[in-house]
Amino acid sequence: MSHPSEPALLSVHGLGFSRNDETIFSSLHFTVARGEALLVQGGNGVGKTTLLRVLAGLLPADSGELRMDGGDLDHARRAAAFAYLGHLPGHKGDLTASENLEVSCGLLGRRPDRRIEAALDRVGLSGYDDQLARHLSAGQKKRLSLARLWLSPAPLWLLDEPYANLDLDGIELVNQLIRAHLDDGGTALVTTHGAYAAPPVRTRQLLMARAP
Amino acid sequence: MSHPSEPALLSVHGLGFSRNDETIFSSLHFTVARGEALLVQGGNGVGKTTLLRVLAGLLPADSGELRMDGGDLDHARRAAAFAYLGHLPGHKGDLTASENLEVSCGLLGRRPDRRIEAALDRVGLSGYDDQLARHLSAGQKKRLSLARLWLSPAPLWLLDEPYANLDLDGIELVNQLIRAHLDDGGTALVTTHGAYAAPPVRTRQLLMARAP
Amino acid sequence: MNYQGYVIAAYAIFMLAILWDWLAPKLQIARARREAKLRARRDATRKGEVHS
Amino acid sequence: MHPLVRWFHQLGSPPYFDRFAARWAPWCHGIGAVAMAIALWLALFRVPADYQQGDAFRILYVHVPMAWMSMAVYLGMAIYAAIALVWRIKLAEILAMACAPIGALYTAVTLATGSIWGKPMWGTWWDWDPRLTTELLLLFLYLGVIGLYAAIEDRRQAARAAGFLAVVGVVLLPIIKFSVTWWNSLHQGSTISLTGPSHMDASMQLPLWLMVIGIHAWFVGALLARARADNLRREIGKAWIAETA
Amino acid sequence: MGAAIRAMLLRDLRLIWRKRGDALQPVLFALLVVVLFALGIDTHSGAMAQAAPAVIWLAALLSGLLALDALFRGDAEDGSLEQWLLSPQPLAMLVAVRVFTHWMTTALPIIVVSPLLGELLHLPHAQLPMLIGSLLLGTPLLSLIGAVVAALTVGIRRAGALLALIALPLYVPILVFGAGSVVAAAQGLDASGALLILAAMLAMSLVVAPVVAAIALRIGWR
Amino acid sequence: MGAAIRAMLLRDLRLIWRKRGDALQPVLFALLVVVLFALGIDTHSGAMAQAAPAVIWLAALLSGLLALDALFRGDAEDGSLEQWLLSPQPLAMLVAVRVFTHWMTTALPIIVVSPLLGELLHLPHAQLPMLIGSLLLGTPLLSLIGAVVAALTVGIRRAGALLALIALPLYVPILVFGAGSVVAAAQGLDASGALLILAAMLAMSLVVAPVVAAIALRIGWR
Ligand code: HEM
Ligand SMILES: Nc1ncnc2c1ncn2[C@@H]1O[C@H](COP(=O)(O)OP(=O)(O)OP(=O)(O)O)[C@@H](O)[C@H]1O
Ligand SMILES: Nc1ncnc2c1ncn2[C@@H]1O[C@H](COP(=O)(O)OP(=O)(O)OP(=O)(O)O)[C@@H](O)[C@H]1O
Ligand SMILES: [Mg+2]
Ligand SMILES: [Mg+2]
Repeated sequence: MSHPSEPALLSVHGLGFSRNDETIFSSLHFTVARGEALLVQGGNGVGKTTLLRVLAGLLPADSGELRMDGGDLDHARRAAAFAYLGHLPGHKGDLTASENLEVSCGLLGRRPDRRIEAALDRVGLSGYDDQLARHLSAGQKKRLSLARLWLSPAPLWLLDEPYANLDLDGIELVNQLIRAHLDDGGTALVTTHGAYAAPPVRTRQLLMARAP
Repeated sequence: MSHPSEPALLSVHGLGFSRNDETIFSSLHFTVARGEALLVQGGNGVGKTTLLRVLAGLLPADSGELRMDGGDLDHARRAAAFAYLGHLPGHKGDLTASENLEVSCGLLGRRPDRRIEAALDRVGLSGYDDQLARHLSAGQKKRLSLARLWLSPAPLWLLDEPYANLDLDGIELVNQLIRAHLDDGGTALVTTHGAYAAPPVRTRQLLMARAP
Repeated sequence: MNYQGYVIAAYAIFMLAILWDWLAPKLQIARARREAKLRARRDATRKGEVHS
Repeated sequence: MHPLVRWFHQLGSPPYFDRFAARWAPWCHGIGAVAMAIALWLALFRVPADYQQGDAFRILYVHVPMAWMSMAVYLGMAIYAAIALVWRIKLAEILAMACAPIGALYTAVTLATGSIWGKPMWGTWWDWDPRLTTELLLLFLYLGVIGLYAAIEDRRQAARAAGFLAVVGVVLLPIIKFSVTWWNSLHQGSTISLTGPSHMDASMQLPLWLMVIGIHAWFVGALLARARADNLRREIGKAWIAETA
Repeated sequence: MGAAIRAMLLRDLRLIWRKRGDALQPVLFALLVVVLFALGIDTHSGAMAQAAPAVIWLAALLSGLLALDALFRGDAEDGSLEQWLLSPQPLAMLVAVRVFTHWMTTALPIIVVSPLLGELLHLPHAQLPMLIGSLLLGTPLLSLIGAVVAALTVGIRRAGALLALIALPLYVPILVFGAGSVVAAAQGLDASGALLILAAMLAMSLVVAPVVAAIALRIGWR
Repeated sequence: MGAAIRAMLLRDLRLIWRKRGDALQPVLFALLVVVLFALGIDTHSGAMAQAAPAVIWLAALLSGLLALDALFRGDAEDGSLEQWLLSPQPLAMLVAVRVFTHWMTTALPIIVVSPLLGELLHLPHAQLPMLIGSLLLGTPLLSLIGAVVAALTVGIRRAGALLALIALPLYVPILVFGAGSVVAAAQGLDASGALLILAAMLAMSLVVAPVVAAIALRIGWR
């Protein structure tokens, strides 16, 4: 991959991970700069989710080096820089939509220029503030997770299959959010099976395949 | 819907189901004859899964009448006639593929002309006989469920999203199995989102939509 | 006083435990070996067929 | 690179360790078996009966070495586990987890032989004496480590979780021991005191020390063998196993 | 039907064998309850021996209670239960087989080690046969009645505490006659009445409980 | 950091309030253990009163043990735990808040009803203050040490019995000093030493346990 002139926001060298001595991936190299997105593509079970979880620090890498803005990536910097949207929604079903966002703002921080009500509005959940999360439909839950991301101050988004469960409107919404985030100088890593539309932004692709 | 000249294998009159006083569907009518399949189609959450579970007797219907080959459908006849493939695999992770099939043959019966090894072969799992089910991938688990179906003597298959989790080969396999089953004089009810190829057989369609 | 029974019981337990300590890993190694062989054979048959 | 460091790295490679363990385990077992056989023969037939305890005192030669080992093995397990946790050395994980079943076995033997000894000496199989209680709790700690290791699917994560428990357990062991002792001294003085043969005759000591040496060698052999088995299990499907098999 | 029983039995035995480590857990738990009780009480006062039958019964009961959730939960979560419900075999029979293997792996080991538990609590040796007898009659009852409760709560995700709350009141008579018989025997009273009542309850439950549990399963599993 | 603590506290209090029925379960369970024990023992022999401190402590401990699995499990299953792990806030602090609210809903109610439990078991009234005092010092310790074990097993699906097996040996010192202090006081011995040791252990655990539990969480959550 070519290196952009500006220092990459995230650069990954020789990343490897194995589970029970089965290598999921090894010596992965890539960089992502501010304002561009990385699409992580590949079939079922090639390790896309695993890669994102390793980057987020939820799984320990076997080998390799991560650098951010040219510097080392220690735990504190990683926590401040990464926002993660995984398969689990991360909401309490017995709290309302806005209470859930209050909690995540308390834990993960909040961009000073964004407000909870506005974020709910942004993801198409206005009017649902007081609905318990467990009474939201699958697609609405996904939107609530997107609102959490939207409020977070982290520049680097890790999105694991953000399009799943969403209807066409929802897919369009994800693309808009990614675009706006990138325009703000952020970065997004997006995994997808390739069946959905990619966001209309400057993207790199990381094609993963099963090791033989 | 028109009635075929032969008596329908399954005919449903005025079927209704509601959950917590929310009507999922009401006064549903349809018939399926031997040798034809019924495609149950509709968007997320319209009640396709619910319909199949009601037919299988896993959920109690609110109203309506089911008849089989023109006769009443009591519990014993239903158990002998229906085979169900739902979202849950129904295998024990700590038994091997063939042990799992032994169990289901013991419980559900076995077509005298079909053997466990041959069924595993048929669904593309030859060589996996003594692999623990929990070490199978999602697609392979689905194939194991299909083998259970293939062994069962029941003429009426209830298939809830049989295409999900499967790659293109797998989708083709499902279609082949359905076709062979119908050629044998069986019947299949198949739910799908409509995104996948339908089996190349005589089909009826049941389009479900959300009650306003 | 005759404590022979107790002494024999204690020594028997000790010997059995020591023997088990020797035998158990032997069995485990043999089982792992067998499983590895089976796995190799299975992989071979799987490679033979057209794979999805 | 220092030769020792290089050797250690080499040892960490699974095929090398397999060969290493396969070579040395029989030697350890052999030394241990010879030493223990001599010790047992001396203890059973050569040492005179104790004037107070009669023949029952011979149980000492299996009970005491096992009791010492049950604690020493735990310590070894905790040390390996700590190394594994800090430096993420896979071999240390395997060795730590191989210690657990062996230690549990030795602890169970200590409990069994102690009970058998207690029946003629104290008239009861069991009493809630601090030493006995802590030994029982040690068995539970071992079983917890084994259970945790078995319950997690990913072997490395399992080893880290169980190793963590082993390290936490070692911190708590003295507290448990201390608390149980303290609690027991609340009540009337225990009717039981483990009166060790303080003035052991040299001829009576020799079998004991032989036994201790033998059991140590035997333990190292068992450790290597169990670690080898675990190592093999983790590597099933790798090419080198098919080659050596 | 014979084939179905055979298939279910074989299945459960294989599963037990594959997870034989788990089979130790109930007996370990019972042992732990006994140990904790002994640690909490003044062991030399004689109160421990007097309380021993109650504690051992309590330990067996609580450990059975903990294991109860696993009776149908695993089969419900992986979809096996749905297949039972759809099978032409009588559900009560499948339930009976399941309860039997469950009792064998959870209660039987505790009965086997009950002499050890008695020894730990200084239970007088004379009371041991009575204790074992009452456990042999009582624990199958616990499993059978527990099966009804487990079936009713199988649709609830984390039923643990709820299960305990529903089951424990039902367990009271069993405990009263079970531990009571040991206490009565210790006092030199005739305990055969209590055992007979236990036996009668067991005989009735053997017939009724699987059927009731089968009905409860159809209700409990949405 | 203040904001994070506030957010966590508010969250847990809201959740407790929304599911206030669940908060009753531990205390009901403890009550049932006490009742079952009373039913199993000869109530007129005096052994019951002597065993009372041990049984009440055992009831508190077992009911805490049953609730322990829920400490992190819910947050793990719905993904909240992942967000904690990714948060810039110190994980130990989040754990501490969680343990605090958990103690408040599981242990505190039992302490509140402990006079009732004592009455049921004919515990002499003079021993009651000692019992309450030892529970007040001991149960937070149970929760704190339990948190480490719960964190280690958070990745295991049905950890119930394993959790108990691992936790109970670690609970022994607490039980020994807790129930031991009541027994000592009953015998007219000076029990302040035991309480002081409990207090010292509590002070140390308050600092150390959340940190250890946080490390265990990172290990235990795949
Ligand atoms: C279940 C019962 C018993 C258990 C669990 C048990 C446990 C132990 C343990 C853990 C040790 C090592 C202590 C240490 O070195 O710090 C030990 C040592 C010893 N035990 Fe036992 N024991 C039991 C019964 C007995 C009996 C009945 C006797 C003899 C009357 C006995 C005699 C000894 C002796 C002589 C030592 C060595 C003393 C020393 O190293 O200071 N034990 N036992
Ligand atoms: N918890 C786990 N334990 C063991 N193996 C796992 C676990 N999670 C995933 N795997 C295995 O690791 C490999 C990579 O899984 P991963 O979830 O990263 O794939 P993916 O690319 O995200 O696939 P998908 O498109 O289905 O989401 C797969 O082979 C899978 O079977
Ligand atoms: N266990 C349940 N409890 C309460 N409501 C439920 C439950 N299962 C389904 N529903 C609701 O019933 C309705 C019908 O659900 P159903 O699962 O039948 O839909 P479906 O057509 O199969 O959808 P999909 O395409 O997503 O599978 C939905 O609105 C859903 O929210
Ligand atoms: Mg994925
Ligand atoms: Mg559906």
